[in-house]
Amino acid sequence: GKDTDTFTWTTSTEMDTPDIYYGNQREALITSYAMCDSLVHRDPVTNEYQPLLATSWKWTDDKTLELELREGVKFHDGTDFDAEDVAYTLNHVAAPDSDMKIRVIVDWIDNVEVVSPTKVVIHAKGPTPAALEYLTGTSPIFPSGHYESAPEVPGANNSTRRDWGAVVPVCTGPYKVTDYQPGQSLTLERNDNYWEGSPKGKPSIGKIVYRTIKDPETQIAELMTGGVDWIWGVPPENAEMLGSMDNLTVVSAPTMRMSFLSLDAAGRTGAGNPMTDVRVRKAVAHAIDREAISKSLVGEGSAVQKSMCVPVQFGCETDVTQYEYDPAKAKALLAEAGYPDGFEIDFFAYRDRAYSEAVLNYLREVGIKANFQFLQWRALRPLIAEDKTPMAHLTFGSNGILDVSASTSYYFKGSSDDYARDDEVRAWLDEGDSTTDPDARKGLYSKALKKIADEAYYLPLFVYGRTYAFNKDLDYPVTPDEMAHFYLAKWK
Amino acid sequence: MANSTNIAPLSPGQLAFRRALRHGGFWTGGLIILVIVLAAIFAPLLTPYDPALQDLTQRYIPPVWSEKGTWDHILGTDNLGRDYFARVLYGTRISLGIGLLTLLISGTIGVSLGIAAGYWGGWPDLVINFLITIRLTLPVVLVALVVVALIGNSLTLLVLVIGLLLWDRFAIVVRSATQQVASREYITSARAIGSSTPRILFREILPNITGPLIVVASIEIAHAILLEAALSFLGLGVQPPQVSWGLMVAEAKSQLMFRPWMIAIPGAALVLLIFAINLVGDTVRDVTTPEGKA
Amino acid sequence: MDGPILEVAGLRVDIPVDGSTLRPVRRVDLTVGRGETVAIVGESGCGKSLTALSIMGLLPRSARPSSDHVRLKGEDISKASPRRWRKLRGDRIAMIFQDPMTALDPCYRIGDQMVEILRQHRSISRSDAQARAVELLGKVGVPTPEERLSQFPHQLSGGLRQRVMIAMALLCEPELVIADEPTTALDVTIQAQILRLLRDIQRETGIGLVLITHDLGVVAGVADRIVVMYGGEVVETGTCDEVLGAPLHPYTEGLLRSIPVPGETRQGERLGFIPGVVPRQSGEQTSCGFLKRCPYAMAECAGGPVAIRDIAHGRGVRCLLPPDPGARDPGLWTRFETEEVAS
Amino acid sequence: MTSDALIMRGVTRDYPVGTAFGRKQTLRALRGIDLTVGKGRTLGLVGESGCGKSTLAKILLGVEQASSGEVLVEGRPISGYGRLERAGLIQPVFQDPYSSLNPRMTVETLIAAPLAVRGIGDSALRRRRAREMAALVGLPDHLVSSYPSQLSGGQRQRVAIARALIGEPRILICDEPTSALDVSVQSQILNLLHRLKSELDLTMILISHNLAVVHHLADEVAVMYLGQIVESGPSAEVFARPRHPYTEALLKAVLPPRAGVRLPELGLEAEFPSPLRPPSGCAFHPRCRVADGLCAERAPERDGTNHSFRCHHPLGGGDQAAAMTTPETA
Amino acid sequence: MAAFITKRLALTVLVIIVTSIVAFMLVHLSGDPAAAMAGEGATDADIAAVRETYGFNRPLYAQYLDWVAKLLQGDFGRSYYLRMDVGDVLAEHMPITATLGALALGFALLLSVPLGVFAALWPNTMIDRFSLWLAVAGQALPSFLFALGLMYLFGVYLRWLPISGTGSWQNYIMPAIALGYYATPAIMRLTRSGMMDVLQSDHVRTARAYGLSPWRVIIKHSLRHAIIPVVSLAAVQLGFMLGGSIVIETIFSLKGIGYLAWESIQRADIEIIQAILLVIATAYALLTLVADLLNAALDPRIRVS
Ligand SMILES: Nc1ncnc2c1ncn2[C@@H]1O[C@H](COP(=O)(O)OP(=O)(O)OP(=O)(O)O)[C@@H](O)[C@H]1O
Ligand SMILES: Nc1ncnc2c1ncn2[C@@H]1O[C@H](COP(=O)(O)OP(=O)(O)OP(=O)(O)O)[C@@H](O)[C@H]1O
Ligand SMILES: [Mg+2]
Ligand SMILES: [Mg+2]
Repeated sequence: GKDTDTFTWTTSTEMDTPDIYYGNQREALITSYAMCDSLVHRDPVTNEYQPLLATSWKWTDDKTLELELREGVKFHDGTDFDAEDVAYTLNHVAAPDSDMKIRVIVDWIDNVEVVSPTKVVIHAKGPTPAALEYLTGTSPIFPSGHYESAPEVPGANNSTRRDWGAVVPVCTGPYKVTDYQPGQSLTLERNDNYWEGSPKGKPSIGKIVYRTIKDPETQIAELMTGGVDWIWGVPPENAEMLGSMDNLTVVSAPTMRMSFLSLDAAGRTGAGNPMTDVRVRKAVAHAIDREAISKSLVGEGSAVQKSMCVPVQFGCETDVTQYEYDPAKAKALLAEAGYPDGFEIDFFAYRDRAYSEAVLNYLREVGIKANFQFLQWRALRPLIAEDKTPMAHLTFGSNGILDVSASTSYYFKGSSDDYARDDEVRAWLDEGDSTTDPDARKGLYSKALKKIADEAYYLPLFVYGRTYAFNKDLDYPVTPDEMAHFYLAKWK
Repeated sequence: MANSTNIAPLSPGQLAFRRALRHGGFWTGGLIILVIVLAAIFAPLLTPYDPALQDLTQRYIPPVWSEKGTWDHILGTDNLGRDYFARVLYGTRISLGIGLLTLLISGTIGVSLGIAAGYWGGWPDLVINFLITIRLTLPVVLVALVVVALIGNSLTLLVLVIGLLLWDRFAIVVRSATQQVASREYITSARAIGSSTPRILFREILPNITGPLIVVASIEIAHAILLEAALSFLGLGVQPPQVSWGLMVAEAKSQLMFRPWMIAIPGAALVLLIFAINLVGDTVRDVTTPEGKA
Repeated sequence: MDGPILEVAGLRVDIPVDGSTLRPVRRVDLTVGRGETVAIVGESGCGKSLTALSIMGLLPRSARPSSDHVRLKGEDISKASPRRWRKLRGDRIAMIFQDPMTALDPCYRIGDQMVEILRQHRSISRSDAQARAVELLGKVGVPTPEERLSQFPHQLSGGLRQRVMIAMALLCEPELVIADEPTTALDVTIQAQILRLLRDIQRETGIGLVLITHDLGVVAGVADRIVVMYGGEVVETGTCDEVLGAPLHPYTEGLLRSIPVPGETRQGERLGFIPGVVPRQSGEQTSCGFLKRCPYAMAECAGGPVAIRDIAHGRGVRCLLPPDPGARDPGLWTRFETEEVAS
Repeated sequence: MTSDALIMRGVTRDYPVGTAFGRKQTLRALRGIDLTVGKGRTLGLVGESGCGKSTLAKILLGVEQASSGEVLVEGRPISGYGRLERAGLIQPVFQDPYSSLNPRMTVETLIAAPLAVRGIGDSALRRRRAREMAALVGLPDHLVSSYPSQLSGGQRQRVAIARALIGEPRILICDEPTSALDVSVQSQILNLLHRLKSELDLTMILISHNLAVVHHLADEVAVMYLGQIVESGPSAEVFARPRHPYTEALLKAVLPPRAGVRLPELGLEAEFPSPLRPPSGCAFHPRCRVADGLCAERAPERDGTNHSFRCHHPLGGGDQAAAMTTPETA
Repeated sequence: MAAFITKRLALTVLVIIVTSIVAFMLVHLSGDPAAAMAGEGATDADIAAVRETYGFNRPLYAQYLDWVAKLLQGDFGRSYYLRMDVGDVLAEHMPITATLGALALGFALLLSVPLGVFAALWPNTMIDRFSLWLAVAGQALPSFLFALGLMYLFGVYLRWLPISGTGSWQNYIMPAIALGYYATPAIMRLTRSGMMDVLQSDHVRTARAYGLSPWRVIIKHSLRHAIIPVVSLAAVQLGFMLGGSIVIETIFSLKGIGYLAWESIQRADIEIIQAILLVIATAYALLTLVADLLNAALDPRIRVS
């Protein structure tokens, strides 16, 4: 609370590590933004790239990125920041055996070369159009030698390995970690020596405490009684009620998480599967009132997703074929495809059961009897990989990367997640992912996304919104990137 | 000379039943159960709504007795605009069904093991006791969660898991009851007149342990229903479009602060059913203990 | 002041069960003098134990006792306060129960149980109490009493336990000891020893002893006087020799006829028995309680409850027949018994 | 030999027992029983609680198996009989009429059970036979459809006897048939057994701790002590001239309800020993008034033929033990 | 006595061995742990790498033997998620559950034993009816409903007690009540029926016949007997609480073993799940052993043979 200058926020997830290289949770990313600086800053409101630890950069050729570094910046442990640190950090995580979690972020780096204490050159493996995106908040810089204290732990077959993620980050950011209890809490304190002129600004609140509260009801109860100051993911139907309380502010914003149906167009679950018929897929698309789900159920901040990507992502073409809600047409299409009485199909889901249920009910209305199987992700993932999901309700957050290569390309490039298996689409995406010219990329992605929509390979449903509820004393900008930038917050 | 000619002889079971009829609890409990069972059977006649029919324009209508309630939806609607009354009614089927089916499984396992252990003693007893110990060391909720979370859930699996987990009390109670009965001289008599083992087990022992058996059955059916509710509460119970009361409570959980009736209605149904089952079980316990020890 | 130790008059116990009222004890009079052993005999369920328990004030909660008086050395204890009762019990009246296996608390050592009782009633140090316990255990013939003190009841045999019970009863030198079937649960070989012990102790200390039993043989060797109970009532009283030698009540007569005695009854000889069963003792009485089982029954017997008749000092019988057993026809028994079998 | 209904030779029976905290131990309930019962004869078996009487009965009934030794029924080993065959031959009457009848069955079903088990006749026939048996044992007809809880102890024991007899067995084993009954009822059951025994020509083993009962019915008597038969012989002889001190003590312990009888001095020292730790030598020596060093060392062999006993110092013949016939008078 | 303890310990070891196999099988035979560990958005290659790193591609028995070999060296393995040794994780969570369990049991005993005793002392009176009613109602109320109700009333509405976390002793009040309440009816009933039996037993009659004061009779000569089965039941209940506090711990965000188990199940942190199953089984076996010893202390018939 304001009186103790301690800001407490909570989510349902237990943080596995505050090192964002070794964990991919939102909570870790939020923390990482607050305590670490990366080379490049992306403005959360305008989405523009701004200098942070790098003061400037330029591509010397399509595989070489040259960066000038800021001087006079100190790590939380008092050491000075320089080019060695950048090279150390990025080389460490880019190494093939680094065990890094989301490799796409660093996979493009071949090596980092120190030119002078204030200058580094990043050599890419190939043309990397999204490089700057990768160098923002998801790539914090640690002091050189940082990972040396990683514990040795047993690996498979009596070997040992280093558990790099177990090292608590030391950074240059506006806040520093003072206490970390794995799985329970993380305490940040204001870094009073934070460098002047950072686009992140000077931190204001003295102490930021994160703790996990599993139960959403408990979170709400704690928020109402002042035990915590900030929660998110408030169910939309509660937003209004919470908003009417005098000590709370409730705001909704869009996120990067998209919700969609994966349909087995490739016939991976069996050639005779109804989903291989484009008319059936279109029928499914017409059967679901996406508007209603998004508006009534998912609530404020959410929007119908027009294409298989998030609009804020670079290259996301939204001018593609749309299938309006029209159950009659759906039925007609089904009849045309030879299913006048509908059919039965297995339907898998793993997140937000109510949304899946709504979809399920719409499908039932046009005669598609879906056998609902709600599983843990760990149980569903192998089924997807083993060609067992003719129809699945999935979601994806693109790992927070504002580029279509992180979303569309993830699903349509022939991996085990790809239930379309369209070679043409795949070729376009491959090319788009390795071309540096933005316009050419846009054209390629547009072609791919248009075909995806025409064929109704996957059915995009909606983009998640998120409702934030927090202490009224808090002055804090809610941003559309599904992030919480607490270093920007102040008490009123 | 003897003077009991006019009294029609009553079997101990009939006597117990007569005593039960004089028990207030038996009536209350029995009546509640009857109503609930009838509601489950005749659910389609009692409501015009399909419990899975959603109407996203009619979400969160409160029940009639609150200001904004309507008679169209007596108990209101839920987050998908489904009629709450219909859901409660149809939920009865699943909750009762799960209770009965799991009872069948756990009862069969537990009674067989219990009788075997109690009657034969010796090493079968040792082995079965060990099985019981193993079963008891594995916490029910935890194991159920692991299995359901990992294998994925369906009604069949749920029934199987709960049924395979809840046999321990049957086995324990039946074992000691059987031991007691088996040490009675009428069992020795039965063996001495040449009765076969099955005859002894089913004609001599089983009828004499019905009292404790019914009590355990009432406890276990309640336990199974509650366990399903708890699993549903954690999100791993019954799957839509099926409805169970536990699932309804779980779905309404987020409304605890703002629309408490959404939890209260299925919660009350659940409590009422378990309460009634317990009442009846209690009566049986009362009337079958020797001399009706109050 | 050598009056009787215990005088019970008009004792009755009612027990309401399920709407009706059981009357398991009715119109019981009992007098026990100093140094006297009075035996209460009767078959199972005739109310012996309830009589004993109501003298001790230990009836089950549901039972409702009433009496003209129950005097212990002149003090009417039937209306004593619970506090007063506790003072009396174990101190001035003690009781020995039937089953020595269960009558001692299995959780505590023999010595502790004895000391606890002693210190409840006497302000006496632990060690003194222990000494007294050892003394008494020795007296009742428990070998190596010091060792027994630290043993638990289940480590003793049945006979020893009963001896311990007797020692416990004597701890505070009571005036009256009630022994409820003290030998029924014991083997025949132990029974004789325990009975001897009881008799010796009673002679030695001059306490009043009420011996409850259903075995007329036990009575013969020990009792001074006999009180025969049937169906909740005293049907006959007298000295041991009078009752056993010349029973007046048909019930006593029938009882004695039914017991085989080696050397007297021949092998295989048809034994006498009392046909029928004991009627349930509920409701008010409208006839002699033995009516339906009595071979000598007369029309008058059905007229109403029969009052006890004093034949001589200390000799009474609850029967309308003339008090002359010689005048009765034993053939009536045989005929009566045959009828029963035929029916 | 063939005229013997039952023969036991060197029969032992061990029970493994273990207390919660203790080690496993072996309890030898029978320690070498030799016994012969002639056809149509009644053997009275007496002994103190825990001496193994019921164990012996259960072995004869085939409910328990002997650990070693030989049991012959009508000349054949008992193990050679099938379950039903054996049941048709030997039937029991147990001590406690309150627990020997299944409370969930009617009297009729209970009595007819042996027939039902063997699949004899249809239900109507069985019912008729049950009623006949009920009449035979003196059970009023109106009671046949009652449940055991509605009967008195004597009536229950009659049901038990009727059930035992319905299958027309040749051997009846009565384990303390009257010890749970009042004397006035006991005499009826004794009368009944006596009548049936001669009417049906039954071989009978009558187990009791009450010598008076045994005396009344038995042709022969066997006295058991701690799993062994210490004395056996014709009833009249054993009662008149007991050779074993233990038998003598048992005889003395009978208390006749006669005026002027004194309490007997049994001369028994300690108490009945635990079968888990039987005394050395003659098991009776710690309690025996005539025991000497020899008794503690060596167990006595069986002595005598018709009237046999196991004692190093048997009581002399003569009139020394006329104790029985004339109770000690004051 | 020593023999008994040896035997019981041997049994306990056997139980633990079997439980370890069951636990291992449960966890390994279902789903793909690697998929869960790699998390959402991981590619096939990412998952394969995880599988390789953790050795999930080896035969099951080899993995099991490996696990056991390490267990024998006191190594519970390592949580991939929390990046801590499982032993340390347990050491952190165990005390919380132990505290919660002890408090819950304490609450249950404090409520149920006196109620049971009074109900047995005055059967068919108000207090007897009340306690029976409490028992029946108590069994009927699912603990999650009760917990939510408590939280709503005391946490949100009255604001008397903190809602979640482990900061102070007050944090334990509501969870302990919610958890303990469920065990109350069974213990109450057992106490009551035990007391009823003992009060009618011969030795209590003896105690009264020798003029001992009522409270002495009730506490010293009755309750001591009636409590013996209650001790066993309490041990079993405590065992259940250790494993059954999942719902309560989740609701009140008490980071004990149950909470940890549920979290670990969701993120397939199999080393932790295995360890928890094993630890709970061990705790249960030890608890029943303790109960047996306690009973032996209470009842010399068990102790002295
Ligand atoms: N608590 C009770 N409630 C109801 N009836 C009782 C109760 N106690 C005793 N009776 C009845 O009172 C009668 C007399 O009982 P009591 O115990 O005095 O008999 P008894 O002569 O001691 O018999 P026994 O020889 O079997 O000990 C019996 O019929 C018994 O069933
Ligand atoms: N199933 C059993 N397991 C262990 N010990 C047994 C078993 N049955 C009997 N015993 C023991 O064997 C011994 C003899 O028992 P049995 O029942 O034959 O004695 P009994 O002479 O019939 O005694 P009672 O007169 O008390 O009926 C006793 O010490 C008894 O404890
Ligand atoms: Mg009595
Ligand atoms: Mg016996």
